[in-house]
Amino acid sequence: MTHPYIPNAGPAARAAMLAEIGASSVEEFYGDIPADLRLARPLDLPAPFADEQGLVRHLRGLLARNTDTTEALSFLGHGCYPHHVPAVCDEVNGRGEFLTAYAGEPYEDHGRFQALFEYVSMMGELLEMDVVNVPTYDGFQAAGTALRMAARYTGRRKVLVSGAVAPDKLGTIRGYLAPDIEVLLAPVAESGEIGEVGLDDTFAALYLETPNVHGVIETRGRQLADLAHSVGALLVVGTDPISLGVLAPPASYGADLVCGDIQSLGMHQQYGGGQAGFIASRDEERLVAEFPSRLFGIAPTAVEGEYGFGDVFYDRTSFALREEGKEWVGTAAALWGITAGVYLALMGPQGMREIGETILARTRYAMRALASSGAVVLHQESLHFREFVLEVPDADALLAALRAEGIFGGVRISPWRVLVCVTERHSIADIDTLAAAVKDALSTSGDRT
Amino acid sequence: MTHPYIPNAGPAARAAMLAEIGASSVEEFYGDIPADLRLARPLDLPAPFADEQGLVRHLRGLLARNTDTTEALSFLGHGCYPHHVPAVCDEVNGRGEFLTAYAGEPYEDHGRFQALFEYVSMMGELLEMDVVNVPTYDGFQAAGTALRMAARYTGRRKVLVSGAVAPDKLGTIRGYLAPDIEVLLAPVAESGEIGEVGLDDTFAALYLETPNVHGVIETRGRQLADLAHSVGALLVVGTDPISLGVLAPPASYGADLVCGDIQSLGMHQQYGGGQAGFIASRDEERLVAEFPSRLFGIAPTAVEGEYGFGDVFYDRTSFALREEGKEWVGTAAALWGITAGVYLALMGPQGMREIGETILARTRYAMRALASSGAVVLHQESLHFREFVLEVPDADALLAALRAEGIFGGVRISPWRVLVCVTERHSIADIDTLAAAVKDALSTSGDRT
Amino acid sequence: WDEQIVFELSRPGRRGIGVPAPDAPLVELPAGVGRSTPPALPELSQNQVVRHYLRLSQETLGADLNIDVGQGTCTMKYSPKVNDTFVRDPRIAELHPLQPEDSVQGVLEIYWRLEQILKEISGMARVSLQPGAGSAAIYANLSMIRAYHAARGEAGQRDQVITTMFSHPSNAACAKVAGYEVITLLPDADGYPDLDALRAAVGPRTAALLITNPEDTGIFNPRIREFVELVHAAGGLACYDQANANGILGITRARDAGFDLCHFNLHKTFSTPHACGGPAAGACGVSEALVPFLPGPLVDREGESYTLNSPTGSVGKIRPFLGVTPNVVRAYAWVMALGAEGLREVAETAVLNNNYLMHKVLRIPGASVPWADKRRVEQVRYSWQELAEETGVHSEEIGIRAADFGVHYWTSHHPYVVPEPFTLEPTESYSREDLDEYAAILAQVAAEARENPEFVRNAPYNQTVHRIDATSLDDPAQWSPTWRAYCRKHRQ
Amino acid sequence: WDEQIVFELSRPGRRGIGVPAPDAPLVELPAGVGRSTPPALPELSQNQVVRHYLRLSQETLGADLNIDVGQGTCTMKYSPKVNDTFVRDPRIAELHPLQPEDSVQGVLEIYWRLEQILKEISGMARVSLQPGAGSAAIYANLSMIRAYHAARGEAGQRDQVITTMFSHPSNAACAKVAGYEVITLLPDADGYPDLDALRAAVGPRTAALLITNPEDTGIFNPRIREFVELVHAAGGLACYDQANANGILGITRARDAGFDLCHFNLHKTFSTPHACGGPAAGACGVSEALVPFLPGPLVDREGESYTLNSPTGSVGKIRPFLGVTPNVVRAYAWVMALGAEGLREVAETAVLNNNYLMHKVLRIPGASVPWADKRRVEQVRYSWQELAEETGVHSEEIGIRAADFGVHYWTSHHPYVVPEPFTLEPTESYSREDLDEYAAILAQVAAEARENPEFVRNAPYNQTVHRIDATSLDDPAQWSPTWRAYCRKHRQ
Repeated sequence: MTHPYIPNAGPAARAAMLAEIGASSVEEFYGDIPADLRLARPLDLPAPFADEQGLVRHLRGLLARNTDTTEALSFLGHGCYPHHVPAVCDEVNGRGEFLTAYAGEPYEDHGRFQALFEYVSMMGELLEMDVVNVPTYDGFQAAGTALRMAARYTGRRKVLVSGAVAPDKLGTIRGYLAPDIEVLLAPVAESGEIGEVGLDDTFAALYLETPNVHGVIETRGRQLADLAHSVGALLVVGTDPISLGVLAPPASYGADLVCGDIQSLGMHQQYGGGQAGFIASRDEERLVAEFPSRLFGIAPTAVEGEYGFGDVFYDRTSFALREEGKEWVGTAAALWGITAGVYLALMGPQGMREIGETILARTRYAMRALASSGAVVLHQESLHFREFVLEVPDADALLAALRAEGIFGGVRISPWRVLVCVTERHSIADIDTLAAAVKDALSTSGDRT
Repeated sequence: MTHPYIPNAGPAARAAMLAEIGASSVEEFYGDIPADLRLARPLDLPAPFADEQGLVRHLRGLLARNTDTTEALSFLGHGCYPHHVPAVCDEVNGRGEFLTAYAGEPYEDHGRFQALFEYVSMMGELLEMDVVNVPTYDGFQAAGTALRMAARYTGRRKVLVSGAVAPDKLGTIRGYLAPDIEVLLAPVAESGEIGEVGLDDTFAALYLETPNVHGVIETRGRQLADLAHSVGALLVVGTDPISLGVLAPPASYGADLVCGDIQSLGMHQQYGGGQAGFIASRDEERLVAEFPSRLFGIAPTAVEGEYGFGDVFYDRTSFALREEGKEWVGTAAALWGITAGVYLALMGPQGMREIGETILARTRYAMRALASSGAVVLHQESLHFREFVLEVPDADALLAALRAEGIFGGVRISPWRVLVCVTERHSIADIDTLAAAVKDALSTSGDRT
Repeated sequence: WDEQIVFELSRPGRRGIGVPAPDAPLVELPAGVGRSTPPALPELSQNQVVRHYLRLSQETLGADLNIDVGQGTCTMKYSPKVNDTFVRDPRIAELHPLQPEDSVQGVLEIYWRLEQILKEISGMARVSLQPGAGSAAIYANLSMIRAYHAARGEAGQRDQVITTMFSHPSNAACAKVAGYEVITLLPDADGYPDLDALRAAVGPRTAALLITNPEDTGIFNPRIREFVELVHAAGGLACYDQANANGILGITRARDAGFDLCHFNLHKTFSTPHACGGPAAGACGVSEALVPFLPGPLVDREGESYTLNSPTGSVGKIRPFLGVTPNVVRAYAWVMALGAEGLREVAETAVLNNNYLMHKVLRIPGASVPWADKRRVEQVRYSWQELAEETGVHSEEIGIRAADFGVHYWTSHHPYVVPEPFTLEPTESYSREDLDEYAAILAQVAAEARENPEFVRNAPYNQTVHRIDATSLDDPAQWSPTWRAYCRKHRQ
Repeated sequence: WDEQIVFELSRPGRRGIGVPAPDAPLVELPAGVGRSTPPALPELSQNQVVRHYLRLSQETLGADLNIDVGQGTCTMKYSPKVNDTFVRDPRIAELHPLQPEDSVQGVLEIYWRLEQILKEISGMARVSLQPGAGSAAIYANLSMIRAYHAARGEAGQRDQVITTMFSHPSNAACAKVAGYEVITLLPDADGYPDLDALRAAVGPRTAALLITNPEDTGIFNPRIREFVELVHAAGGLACYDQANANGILGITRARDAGFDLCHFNLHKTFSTPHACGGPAAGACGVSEALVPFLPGPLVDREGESYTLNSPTGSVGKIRPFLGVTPNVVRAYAWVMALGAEGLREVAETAVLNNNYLMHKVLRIPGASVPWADKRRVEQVRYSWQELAEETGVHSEEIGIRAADFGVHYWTSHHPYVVPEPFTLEPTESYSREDLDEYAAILAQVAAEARENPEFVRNAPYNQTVHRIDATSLDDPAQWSPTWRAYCRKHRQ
């Protein structure tokens, strides 16, 4: 019998096909592979499961060794966030058509083009920007590319990056810009916002994040935009679109490029598998020309009133020009773009406002609850969205104590700092549970020391 | 804001629509409902969850109070069986098109008609019968209807039913036949097969089940068919189609009507929600005329070579004739028919043979393993498929002891009898685990007494 | 897609899935017991099976895909996707119905909670969730009616059931199966079931009245209490088919009108998906007097735990085990997403939508509604009689042409008391623009019928197949209810 | 479907989902920080959102639905449905990437196991599963190449990367991003990358050779070891783009040919779904010498437990967290359903299918294949040059017409070294009848092009939309990369 995944593998089928071709064996087709490159033995791999249920049992057995965030009470964030994923998002991205399509033309894949066009269009409304790309890999990549775009646009080779950026992300940005562009760091102020910003006309861009790595909302956007523009640099803002129902879109205070990750908009955490990046700009030809990624646009068809779709300004991409294109483009994270579109269509303006309000309110509630529990909450006077920092005597000890209570208490960002994340998925009761557990843990450890 | 499920509920939308109609309020439309029938207060219902995640959390909380058969090791059967459900079955029956379609015409619902036609056709091959109905509710209903069909066909009002039928099923059959047809029981022999059968020309049918309620395979099919036919009665056989890769199809030994449940063919157990019934016959006009259920058939269309579909002999149904139709027809379990079709298309002849062989072999293995563990295994010399009976001093005590080990050991069918079910999902190691636990339990309880 | 029959895709030696090997000695079966020739099932690889069925799914017009207001009486409402996730959870999907009670407390609690909800909505004393669909619920109610009269020693005497022509055919058909003679009330000049006919029919032989309200015409019978009282006075029971309950949720209750029994279709009013025609779910509500006869078991609450108990005089099981659990879970979740206020919004919006659509449809030349002066609640049975007289195009044909526009409709059950019928029920799920679009499609087809009747009569034009010649389906020499029958009769 | 843009379906006041209320005092935001005007997102009910996106999905030709052999180099194979169930399990879907290691042992074990498998398949010392797709893996490899040379003090000196024209454009483009000058080898008269050109290019400035084999033409370069040795001799590294690995699984290994780095596309060779263009997943394998530079962290096994560790000189994170976990899980499950023997069957069958299809396609008048005397492994880049010369119909146009038959194909990357190209790769997933049908469709379209070139040129005829006029997409005054841009430019 043939394997269920390989219809033509049976000896009879093979023989008939070989006969039709006029070949004696499949080996013939490998004739160009020199003997000394041929693997003379079977691959040494684990024995497979010939039946589906065996495979299921094996995989489920492995999965059972995980404890997920519906079993534990998780306050982990730091770039991957536990927002509620509407069932409709999963329904749509689970459709075989979307899940298994790839790179068809805008005829047979009209739906794919439309869904992605709608995604970028809804992002455009949220961002108040006219140009948004089809998703790139993730927010790290998006930031790196946005800064490279700024460098090409300005013809300069230096960028100033807010110090309030996640170290991993900063590392990726540095690596990505390394060959051409120098990365300098701006200090972080006492408030948790970006501090003193020193820019001159050698800088291509200032990169600001809001909410930043510590959940602090930057409030000096307009001032920083003006400063950057005054020296001919661009303001590049990293943000999470889920905040934009309540936070001003960066374009409104002068950002030239906006970028970030859309995992919040309908993607499960998936152990980090739900990331996808966006970059947005105004509709200025010179800026558009710097996008490496695909841009989908509406085009007329032979029939009046039909919406066709296609690639905007294709001849800037590496698909068209290889190394002469802008950076590179390839398969990235389109399905998450479609999913984020579904999310935004479900939420609408009202839903985005409400979720923002709820996260703001619960974050503040959590900060106060934890401050009352004996931990030091940093940047208490600043505005926070979704995340904040606890300072404690021993981050590892605290997290271990919480873990014992079935709580993933937050991300350890230093030996004495824990980043706590609160979303609309955390009820007030959940927050109270955390606060009580922190109080217990801190008082117990106090007893111990 | 309007509820996500009710687009027109907003006051503005309502007002505009009312204006267009020329009505002043929705109340007007209720004008025919007398005041004394109007409920003067809001319904007293639990407060709803305005947000999806709250609903999810509530439901998941309830579900967490269940322990399912992937968590416990379950040997429960007795009409609902733990077979492996291929992922493709779920993929197909989860498709929105199939899940939410209903009763369209064979044009816009061509796919529904074809999928159900293919289901009955594959069942026809398995059963070696030319007529199979679109699913009825379940195997109980199918048996009741098959016997009523036999009664109408023969014009007689008495049926003989094997005693080796599940009591609940027998109760349902009795209730269903009660107004018109007398039900007599045939004895069960020492072997577990049907015993002495007394039929005369007042009987419409003999109803035989194989494998029967105790998992025993009936071996005298041909003899019983001849006996029934000799007095002008029909042989009606209840069976599980998953056995027919290895067991002879009842038609091959003379059955006139075959019926049963298709839950085994790709339906999850679903706490009993996966049942669906089938009835099959030869293509004899008088028999076909007695089906109450829908029969789908191929029909030509205006274009040569196209397959159209439609209802075969519609004018026998209650849809066409109300109480003058045959029994009744209505929404039953079509999606499970489509799913069973997917299952059979995946399995093919080879898969059906292999699954049958595996179940036969593992059932015998389990019977021997349990006999060695100190329990009495009934009907040891008979052939079994999937189920067999343990006789023990105290069924409740045994099951409770097994439960404590994370095992659902079987269905208690009397104070000292337990029905054990083994499918292809149970590995040899699972069976050994059960046998060891039974041995422990019996020796411990032996110590206590 | 021009998709072949699955058998035509078969090639020897392929398979779609692997099966575990026995790992134990094979069992030999004697001749006549073992199968001698393998079944002629198709042989396909998994990819082919997926492709085949996904294509067939795309050739099926699910409610998810269209403005499904045309399957009147079926209450095609949106089935929330989130509710599907609960029933796919292994803690529902992988539960065996005979597990120990303490291992299924969650699902029992859902049964119990949904029963409380349906009790409140109907006013009944208890509700069984066992029946597999609406007709099964009707049959269950008839079983209880029979048991009730038997318990009072009147089983022989009470051998008649009265129903109405605009109630679902299963009311008549199930009554017949349950052993009753059926009396059907026709509509009177006002479209209501004929009260005089009921007076004439009712008597010592009356076991029950089975009635729908609003009926499938959409008209609510304002004298329903009189109907119930007449039957009660004769010693019969009154049984309410609430298939059309969607427009009256929270507005009026079965028990308050005096009914002794009622049933709901969870797949209609309570949003569980129609699934190509089931699995569905029915719920039977009864008054205190009939509680002992309910199908068993029922879920009782004792403190914080839930147990299964069978009523003393139970009619037994209408279906194996407890019920169609996935749909019970979905219905519960649906109510919990709406609450009392939401259910009333459902009802009012559905009624508003229905009246709005009627307003639009009645502007289409050739469309009419019988008893036009009567108010409509949840659906309307319309008529194309004028159009048919003018053009010779029948309602079925117009419906088939409508499919070319991506929608469908249902005429009505037989007999066609309303001539050239079509029955629309927009429910609360559709937007005003949806209703406008639907009405515009009907208007377009009606215009086509006037301009070019042949064109409409030869539809469809952009469906998978063209006009079907159904004659062979009623000819025993030609009909082919399976592929093997087809091959035997047409491929020799 | 004639489906509107989602904004056109919007009506004020509707919503698709409810959001939890704050349950705590609202936070006031100062002017300029808070949003002043709500975003002009569409407002739809949930039913409408479902309907809209399900319709769009039906207007998308997924690999599940068609004989998807035409997207050559993309390895469109069947993605088993069972593997999707694992990643939908909350124990994958709801895992946070920064959970304590002891709470994610299952997923870490899967990472570790898949790494062992890919090590064996490639012969490499270690494999990172972090990159988000193939191009990201190329970039990751370049980052390691850069770090390697930097560690040896040759960062400044080695500033050139050599690649070939029939390797994916990202090999050239990522090299450029990584700071390298790019030298591209053209095919020689035999279709192989020009060895003399390599000899000329290689030298002290050579950082690495990035090469695909078989190349996108389907031709396996038999002198690949010479290429590698030449580069090694010059002190450069050899990096193998194994996007086309499907036909050589278990046949030949990257490390055995001397390569220092390689990458696989899990969404191609290892069956994870292409998802409209990602999320995908790449895997970078390296020799011992490059292990210190791998992106981190990697999963190590210590006894029965698994831990995360970063290589000492790691290039850091190519992507946040550990990788595209769902695809790692799927790829692992796919291998575990096949095993060593199965993978070899995959390779051999894919190659057989490819040669069978080539045999069929070459019988179509007007179709040809350059370097026809060379053997093909996994795919073939064909040419319609003859047909184009005869009829004036271009390859793109033929592909668009093919869509009317429910299939598609891809031409090639630019520049079109093969004139009028089309690239087919049937993989192991398609049956002989599928290949016959596909070839028959191409033959049919070619015949149409001869009979009526205009007819083909004006296709499609039965797709959602008709022939698109793409000129506006390159005109800044007209292009509309979002709806708001469209409304501004075209709806004023």
